[in-house]
Amino acid sequence: MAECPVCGYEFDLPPNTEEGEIISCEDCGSELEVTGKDSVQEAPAEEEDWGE
Amino acid sequence: MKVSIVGASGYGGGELLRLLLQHPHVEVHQCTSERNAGKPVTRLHPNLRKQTKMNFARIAELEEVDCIFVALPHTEAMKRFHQFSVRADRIVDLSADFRLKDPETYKHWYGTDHLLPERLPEFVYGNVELHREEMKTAKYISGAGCNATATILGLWPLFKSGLADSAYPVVAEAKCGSSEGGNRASEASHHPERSGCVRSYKPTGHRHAAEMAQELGTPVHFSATSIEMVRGILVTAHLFVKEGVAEKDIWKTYRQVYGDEPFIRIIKEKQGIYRYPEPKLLSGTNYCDIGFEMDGNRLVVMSAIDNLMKGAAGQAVHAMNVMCGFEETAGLGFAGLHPI
Amino acid sequence: MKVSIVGASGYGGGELLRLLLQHPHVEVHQCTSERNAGKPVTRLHPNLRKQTKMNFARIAELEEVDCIFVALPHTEAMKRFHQFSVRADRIVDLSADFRLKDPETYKHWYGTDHLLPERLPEFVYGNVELHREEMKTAKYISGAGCNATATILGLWPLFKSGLADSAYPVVAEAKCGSSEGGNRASEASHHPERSGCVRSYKPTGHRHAAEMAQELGTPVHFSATSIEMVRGILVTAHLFVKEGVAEKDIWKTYRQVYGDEPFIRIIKEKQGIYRYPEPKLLSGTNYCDIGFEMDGNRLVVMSAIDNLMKGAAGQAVHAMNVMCGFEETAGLGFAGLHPI
Repeated sequence: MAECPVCGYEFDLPPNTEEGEIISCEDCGSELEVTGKDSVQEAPAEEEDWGE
Repeated sequence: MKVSIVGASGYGGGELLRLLLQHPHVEVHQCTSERNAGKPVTRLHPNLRKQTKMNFARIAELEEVDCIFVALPHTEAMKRFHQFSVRADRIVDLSADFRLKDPETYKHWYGTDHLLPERLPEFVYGNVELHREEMKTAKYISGAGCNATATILGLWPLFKSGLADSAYPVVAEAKCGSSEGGNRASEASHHPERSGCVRSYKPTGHRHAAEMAQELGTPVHFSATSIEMVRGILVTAHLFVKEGVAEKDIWKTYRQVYGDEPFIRIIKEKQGIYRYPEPKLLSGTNYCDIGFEMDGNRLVVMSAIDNLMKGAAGQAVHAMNVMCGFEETAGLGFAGLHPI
Repeated sequence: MKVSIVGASGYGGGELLRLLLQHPHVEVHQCTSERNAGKPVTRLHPNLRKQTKMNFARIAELEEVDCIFVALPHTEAMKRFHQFSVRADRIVDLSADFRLKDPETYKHWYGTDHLLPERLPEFVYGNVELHREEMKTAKYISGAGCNATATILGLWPLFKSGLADSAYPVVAEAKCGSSEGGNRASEASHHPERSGCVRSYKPTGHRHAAEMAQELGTPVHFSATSIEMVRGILVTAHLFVKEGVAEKDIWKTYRQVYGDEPFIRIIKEKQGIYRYPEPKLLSGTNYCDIGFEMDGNRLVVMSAIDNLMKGAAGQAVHAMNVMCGFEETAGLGFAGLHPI
């Protein structure tokens, strides 16, 4: 089981995911980079500026 | 199952009628309005044209049904309770008459003695997420206030789990729409005066604060500002969490408490236009969207609802579904519009 | 029945997805968007959060389905027609590519040669009220323009019955919302510039006039003014009727032509707040509301729709229901909100 670093949601990586692949956390939607069999880290997503 | 709506000419009654006319397990038997008796309901609810040919009846003409929804002005449900309880086993009251468990608190906030204090324990407070088990065996439901609902649903998991630090004050500020005032026109709701307002209409002393304290077990310092909006509430709550609580713990708490709730969505995203809860997207839906951000151990929680739906009619139908054993989302599946 | 939506990232595609996700007889197989491939559809359509976990696919990944809805920018459906026709027997195209029967007229209004003129006769123009019989046996439907739909539906009975005096010019003026421009931002749609506008953006030369002439058999002098509104169109049409035609004849004509149409309502009332068609009440519904007033033999006809529903996605689903033999109101039962 992998754990999302942002929200702590635990989930099974889809079977054919490879290292370096970007997936999104089912619960908080953060973009995660697969770093190992059951490990992910937050993918460097540039925060779009709203210009508000 | 047969249901009737008492006080069906107002915005809350009209929204109830819209939902119940399309509810898979329910047939609307009568809709009452003393002022509009004999008139077609579509006169007051033009969106229902071609949906129904019903006319308004009088309360005196009420016939026996399985459930009566009461959407009368405050104190009316209390005064006429007996007229309803003899005609239906189940009652869902949208007013504030039976919300507060303590008659003294009621008197303090509503300036009048409660007429049926002995009935108060029989009414279950209308937030299904907090009172589902009690509702399964209840006969009477009291709909929760709209501002209270938005604030309570946003904060409840943090108090239930003990993450919130109640040593510090909790501040909640609601941005509200004009439909909260109901369909009676007034000087202040006259379009040239109301349009474009950012009106601090209740900086302090809003009655809903009493319900928030009752349900959260802690006082909430509540203010309401009405803005350019017809439907919708966005509450921004400001509180502190205990030392050492991290963002992950907040996510986990909401997931544990609300995990499979059909009408709660956690909205906290880093991309897209709507990254936090947005009330206009919820118009006509029964959703409460909740988002949050941390700043050290200070927490800001944002919660949005449609005051006429999750804050009134939608919540009432949801509670009826639980009380009568229907699937909870029956009649409440509308997804909301975008763009709107 | 399996369907897919090509070009599902726009407002029209998103509205189609909202309707089809809750359609009783249909399963949405794929949604494509080249720009957003791989992203969750809820990134572009936040109202669908918790309704679907689908991601956008690419057109190249399209699989065979029973019906494909195409919601691409103009000329794209024409260029890619073959990619769709090999993957689905039935196609509903929301663009203008196959609306005009005459390739010369198309070239005049859209400034480019039509790429598949031989296909034009196979497409049925999207107003179900005018083309129901042809749709029952059709494979391809071309969605009608939103302004055209509102104008055509308001005027068609008067021309079909011969009451309208085509010796006089017909003027139609649409008050439009900002969602007509789609979800691409521009200088002119920048909020501080667009908010509160009463903008004469097309006093003459609006493309939809070509469809009006084609369907009504007479030219319509059409102007469009965008106002403070997101969804919705109100068309006010000005024409003359023949000598001796009285108000009763107008009522009779509308009753004869539209009598049992599920999505047409005649709104001409003497009381209540909404006595003539009001577009905001129609947000999210598939209704076209029509009203009129006479002044001697001059007639003013008002017609209102939601440009994203009766003017695009709702009409497309209605046409699919007819084409596939479903009950016409399947997936289109939403009554609209009041107040809103």
